[in-house]
Amino acid sequence: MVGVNSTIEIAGLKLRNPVMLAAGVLGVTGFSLKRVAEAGAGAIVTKSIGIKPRDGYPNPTITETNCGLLNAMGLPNPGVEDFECELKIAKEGGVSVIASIFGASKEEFAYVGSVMEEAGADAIELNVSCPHTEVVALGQSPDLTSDVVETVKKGVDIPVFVKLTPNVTDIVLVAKSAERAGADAITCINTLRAMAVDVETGKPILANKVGGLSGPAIKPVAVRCVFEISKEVNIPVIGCGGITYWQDAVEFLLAGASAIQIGTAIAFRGLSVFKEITDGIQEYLSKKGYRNLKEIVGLSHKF
Amino acid sequence: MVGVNSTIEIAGLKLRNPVMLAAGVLGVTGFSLKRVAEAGAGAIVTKSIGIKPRDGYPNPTITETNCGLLNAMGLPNPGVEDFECELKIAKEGGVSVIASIFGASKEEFAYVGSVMEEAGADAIELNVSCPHTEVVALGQSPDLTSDVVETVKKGVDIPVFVKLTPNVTDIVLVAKSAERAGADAITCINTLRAMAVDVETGKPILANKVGGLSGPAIKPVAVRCVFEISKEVNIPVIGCGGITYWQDAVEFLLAGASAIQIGTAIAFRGLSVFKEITDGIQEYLSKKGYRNLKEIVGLSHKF
Amino acid sequence: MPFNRSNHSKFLNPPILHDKLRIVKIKEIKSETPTIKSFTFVDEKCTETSPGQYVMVWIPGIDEIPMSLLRELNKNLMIAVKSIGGASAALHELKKGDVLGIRGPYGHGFTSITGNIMIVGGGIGIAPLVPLTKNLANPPTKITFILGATTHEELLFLDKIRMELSKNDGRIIVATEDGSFGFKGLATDPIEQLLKKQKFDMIFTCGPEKMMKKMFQLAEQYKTPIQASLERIMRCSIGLCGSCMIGKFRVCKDGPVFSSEQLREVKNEFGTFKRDFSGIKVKI
Amino acid sequence: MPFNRSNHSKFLNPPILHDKLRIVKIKEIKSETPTIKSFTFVDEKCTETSPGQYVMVWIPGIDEIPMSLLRELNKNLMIAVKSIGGASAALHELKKGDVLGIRGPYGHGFTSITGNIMIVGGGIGIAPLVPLTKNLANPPTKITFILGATTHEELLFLDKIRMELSKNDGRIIVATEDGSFGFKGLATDPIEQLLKKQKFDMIFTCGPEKMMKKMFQLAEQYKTPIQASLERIMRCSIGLCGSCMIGKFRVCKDGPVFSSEQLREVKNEFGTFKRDFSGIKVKI
Ligand SMILES: Cc1cc2nc3c(=O)[nH]c(=O)nc-3n(C[C@H](O)[C@H](O)[C@H](O)COP(=O)(O)OP(=O)(O)OC[C@H]3O[C@@H](n4cnc5c(N)ncnc54)[C@H](O)[C@@H]3O)c2cc1C
Ligand SMILES: Cc1cc2nc3c(=O)[nH]c(=O)nc-3n(C[C@H](O)[C@H](O)[C@H](O)COP(=O)(O)OP(=O)(O)OC[C@H]3O[C@@H](n4cnc5c(N)ncnc54)[C@H](O)[C@@H]3O)c2cc1C
Ligand SMILES: Cc1cc2nc3c(=O)[nH]c(=O)nc-3n(C[C@H](O)[C@H](O)[C@H](O)COP(=O)(O)O)c2cc1C
Ligand SMILES: Cc1cc2nc3c(=O)[nH]c(=O)nc-3n(C[C@H](O)[C@H](O)[C@H](O)COP(=O)(O)O)c2cc1C
Ligand code: FES
Ligand code: FES
Repeated sequence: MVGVNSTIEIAGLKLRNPVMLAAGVLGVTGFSLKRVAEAGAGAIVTKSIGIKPRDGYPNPTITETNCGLLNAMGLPNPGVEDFECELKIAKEGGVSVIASIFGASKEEFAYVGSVMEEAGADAIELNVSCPHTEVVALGQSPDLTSDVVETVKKGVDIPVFVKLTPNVTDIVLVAKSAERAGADAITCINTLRAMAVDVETGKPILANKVGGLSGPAIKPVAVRCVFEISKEVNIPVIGCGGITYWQDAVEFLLAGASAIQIGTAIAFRGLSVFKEITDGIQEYLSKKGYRNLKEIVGLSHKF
Repeated sequence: MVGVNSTIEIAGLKLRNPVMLAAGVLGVTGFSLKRVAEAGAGAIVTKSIGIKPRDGYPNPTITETNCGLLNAMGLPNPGVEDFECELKIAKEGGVSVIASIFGASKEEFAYVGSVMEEAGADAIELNVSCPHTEVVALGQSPDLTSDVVETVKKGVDIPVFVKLTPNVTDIVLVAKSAERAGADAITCINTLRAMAVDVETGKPILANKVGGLSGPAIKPVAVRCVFEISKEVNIPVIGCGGITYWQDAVEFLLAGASAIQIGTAIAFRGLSVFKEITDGIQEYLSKKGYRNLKEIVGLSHKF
Repeated sequence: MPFNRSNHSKFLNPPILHDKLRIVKIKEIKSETPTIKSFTFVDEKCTETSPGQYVMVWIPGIDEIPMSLLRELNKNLMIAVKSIGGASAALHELKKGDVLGIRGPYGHGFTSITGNIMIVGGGIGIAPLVPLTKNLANPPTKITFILGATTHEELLFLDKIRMELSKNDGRIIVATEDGSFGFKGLATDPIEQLLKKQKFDMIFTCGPEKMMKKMFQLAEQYKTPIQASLERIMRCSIGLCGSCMIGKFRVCKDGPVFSSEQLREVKNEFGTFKRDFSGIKVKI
Repeated sequence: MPFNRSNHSKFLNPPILHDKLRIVKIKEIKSETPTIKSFTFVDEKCTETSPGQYVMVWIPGIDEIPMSLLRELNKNLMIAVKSIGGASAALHELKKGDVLGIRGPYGHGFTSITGNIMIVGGGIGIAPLVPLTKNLANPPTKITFILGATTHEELLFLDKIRMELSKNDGRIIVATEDGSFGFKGLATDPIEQLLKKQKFDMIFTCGPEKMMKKMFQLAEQYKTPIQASLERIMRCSIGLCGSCMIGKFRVCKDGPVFSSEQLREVKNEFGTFKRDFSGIKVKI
């Protein structure tokens, strides 16, 4: 693959490849994150971390659906103080570490963000989009979203990404409002608000009843969000949702994503998925005669 | 199955079984609707019909995704005047015929609704929720939705159902607002706004680029909508989205649906799906010792 | 009491058509007549097609249209496309190496039968009859193939049909409207004579609907079963959208090939009207 | 130029774990010790389980917890549950005919080996060692099984182990903390003597982590390979959520059974700390 360059720069972060780890997946401990980096990820995003430790919801926290997974973890995390040392271990992986954070208020977001910066995070990803916890429905409002972005931006010098939820009437509105407030990139999408009821017992399966749908099932929704947002904003869009094969990744790049994140596919295909997707993208670029990843970002817009 | 009663009454309509045909599927001609009735549907919903003929979008109007279908038909329909005779043929099927209608304004909705009533429709279903045409985004606003409901209700005596879109921040809000405006039932959900890009050519596959996602992939989103809405409104909820096996139908009933609609499953499993699902529900009721369909409607709420 | 169906878990596997769009490369393009070009490509999923089945062909960025499938040597597949409007004309502009999107194969094709067979094809409708002939052309089956075209040079696949029929003592009758080759007139003209003289076990037909309607009427009159391949507007091709209805049948899935019994059920529509893209009836 | 991978279409089939929750009916409940009950059920998907694998067991409306699988006669499966808290206590309340939700089997179980084998189980940790013993107990493999429990009546599955070992000349050594049966002391106590005297080809162990850590240290000292089955908080069990990490390993998927090499890589955590539900470290 002579001459094919599949590195990419997102808001100043240089990634060796565009295949990132998604937030909340294998992201609670430093060694776990480091392993994902070693498996070939271009950057790693931590579990969403809050100001205090949270146990999350009781089990079942996950259940399989048609071509997808439904989860309601409830944002379990050790709290930002305890997480600092994990972040340092994660950095040994040698790739950019993006700290996903959440909070009940913009002040909490700002505090957690600045601790993460000090601990060495290369960027912050604001999780304003978890579809099944009380604390993070902010992303459903363009105004609250821009509030949080502005406040966090004031407190840190590293880039700030905003992770958006598809559970809104107009995701482009929220994206634009985040951009205006100074966001350096948009990550989309988080999971779709969803649910499963067991037919045998009549009971909702997840302990929290409602959860978030991820995996191949939601890919078309995510592609649409990336397409629509990347047409309307000038900051990079990071695509996420159901990416499982390199073809899926290329689809997101064509739709307008500058990089992509992998979550559920790890359960379906293992950690080798990072290398396989990166290789697939490279091979695609090379066979198609492109020399640069950037050449295909948003290519579908011109049709 | 002695003693098991799987009939149900929705807003005064007596259905022999709760398994309805969803709007837009095999619903353009009278004979097609009649055939679905003969295949065992408890009620049939027509293609969404507007005031004037519409050709819809060019092909491709449909493409398969992971456990789902993506479509952007663009509401092709012969217009309400031409459709009257089709409706009359549909009624020969011997089950309730629900006329799905759309319009660019509440006046258009009201006009089409009253023509349908005259033509013999047993109920009206307002399609305020097609995710990929310019004309029917009303359902994304609680106010516009209630406006349409009120206006249509004034013009007709038959029950008026409202078909909601999941592409909103808070579907419960829209449902409540429809209820307040006088809606007799809520149908949910329509398709999820989604898209697919072909990796080989870089082109969006659907001619309209953006379409609506249906099928098993979206079931968990639909179940969640039914669960949340049926908790908050006192009118019947008709569940729709990805129902393919009788187990799916029972899941919707447990989640709070009084009846269900079948769309995409016809492509996956053929027209026998109506009878199979009806039989499955009956068998379930009987084995579980229920005597009445109503006993399981919303059962999951009590947990 | 728990409710377990024996095939519970199998039963609940997510249903998948496994019929996503595939991109294929055009290996060869050939002008078959002044208005018809053939396109050759390879597609794994279509190698098991039966005669009369079709694929949806996406001309990227333009349109998607139904096309009958021909199987050629070495797993090659062929479609023969008559340029009549937007999509088919765009197809004619493509070059070797360009790509198409394919989904399918779809539909209920011809049901083979042995005996004394009549095949009647008109214009581009001859395309699906070629693989049918290939399937049937084994003794003791006897084939009488009647081809019709506007003029000599528009006669499609005459060579292919000759080749198939050379294997047994098949007979070929050609009719052209301008008389430039074979009989002057319509393909249906010589047929009544044939039906009077011989007993046919089956008639297969594809072509203009008026022609097929005529064939159906003759078949009924002479108590001969018929299979006709119809056309209606196709969108989904998987029996869902209802664009392609004739009577209670979905041409995309219940058809495109219909039997005498089915044609009787839709005789008010067959040859009389079809529906346009909006669903409004138009005269045929 | 189009880009076709040879396995293009196969490659793109939607990936499915086919691992939806199944509802099973409890066929039998047995009190195995004052604190441990066994539950028998049938589940098609789990009939091919290997020793050391586990299922996630949903007690509807309560919780979902990991449980090792035992295979019994006639496709019956068994879990042995020690009542220690919310979910396990709720399980103990269930009656025959009640239902459980099952998903799995999950994880990487024990790797069988022939030769001179030592198996060391403590408390409820004996459960996964029973199917292992069943697999191993064929001559010429020689098994020395050391069981530990707090007291005589808490000794789990002694009869089952005796039965398996009756097939070859296996040896059983029992230790109870109160001396009410066998040696008085911990299961690990008699082991150093054994290791000094004989060369073992493999040690298998499951039980309290302190015990397993001790066994690991002994194994290292006597240059004997070991396989230990660990426990961490499990949520997804499919290697996704990261709740169950020990070092870089996911206990749910890379484990629960780990080899000497793996245990060396995590020796700072193994037996030292685990993480609670929030991910905070807690001492073991
Ligand atoms: C089962 C089947 C098999 C066919 N096989 C062949 C074949 O082997 N070779 C061949 O040349 N033609 C075949 N056709 C006909 C072919 O699909 C149409 O000629 C083609 O779609 C015309 O498209 P256009 O854009 O060029 O024409 P347009 O100018 O867009 O339309 C002209 C007419 O073409 C027909 N048409 C357009 N789009 C569709 C559509 N999506 N579905 C059905 N009809 C349409 C309509 O009658 C329309 O009025 C087949 C049709 C069917 C239904
Ligand atoms: C691979 C594996 C196999 C196991 N096999 C068996 C077995 O065969 N028999 C048996 O009795 N026990 C087994 N266990 C242990 C069993 O899962 C726990 O004892 C049980 O989860 C306790 O739940 P509780 O609600 O009763 O306890 P709680 O009171 O809720 O918690 C007490 C302790 O139990 C553990 N625990 C609780 N929930 C979980 C969880 N989701 N994942 C892991 N640990 C948890 C934690 O250490 C917790 O501190 C196994 C554990 C693992 C990891
Ligand atoms: C088990 C699990 C936990 C998750 N936790 C988080 C989280 O803490 N923060 C967050 O922003 N997103 C979280 N997500 C969402 C993912 O980051 C991602 O947006 C979503 O799963 C869609 O991508 P996928 O289909 O590749 O998984 C989680 C997803 C899963 C499956
Ligand atoms: C081909 C197709 C056409 C549709 N047309 C309409 C329509 O005209 N009006 C409408 O309200 N819904 C329409 N829908 C949405 C369905 O009625 C239904 O809400 C949706 O497909 C989800 O159900 P399913 O998963 O069972 O298909 C259409 C769906 C499909 C697949
Ligand atoms: S083309 Fe859609 S039903 Fe036939
Ligand atoms: S339990 Fe989720 S990764 Fe192991």
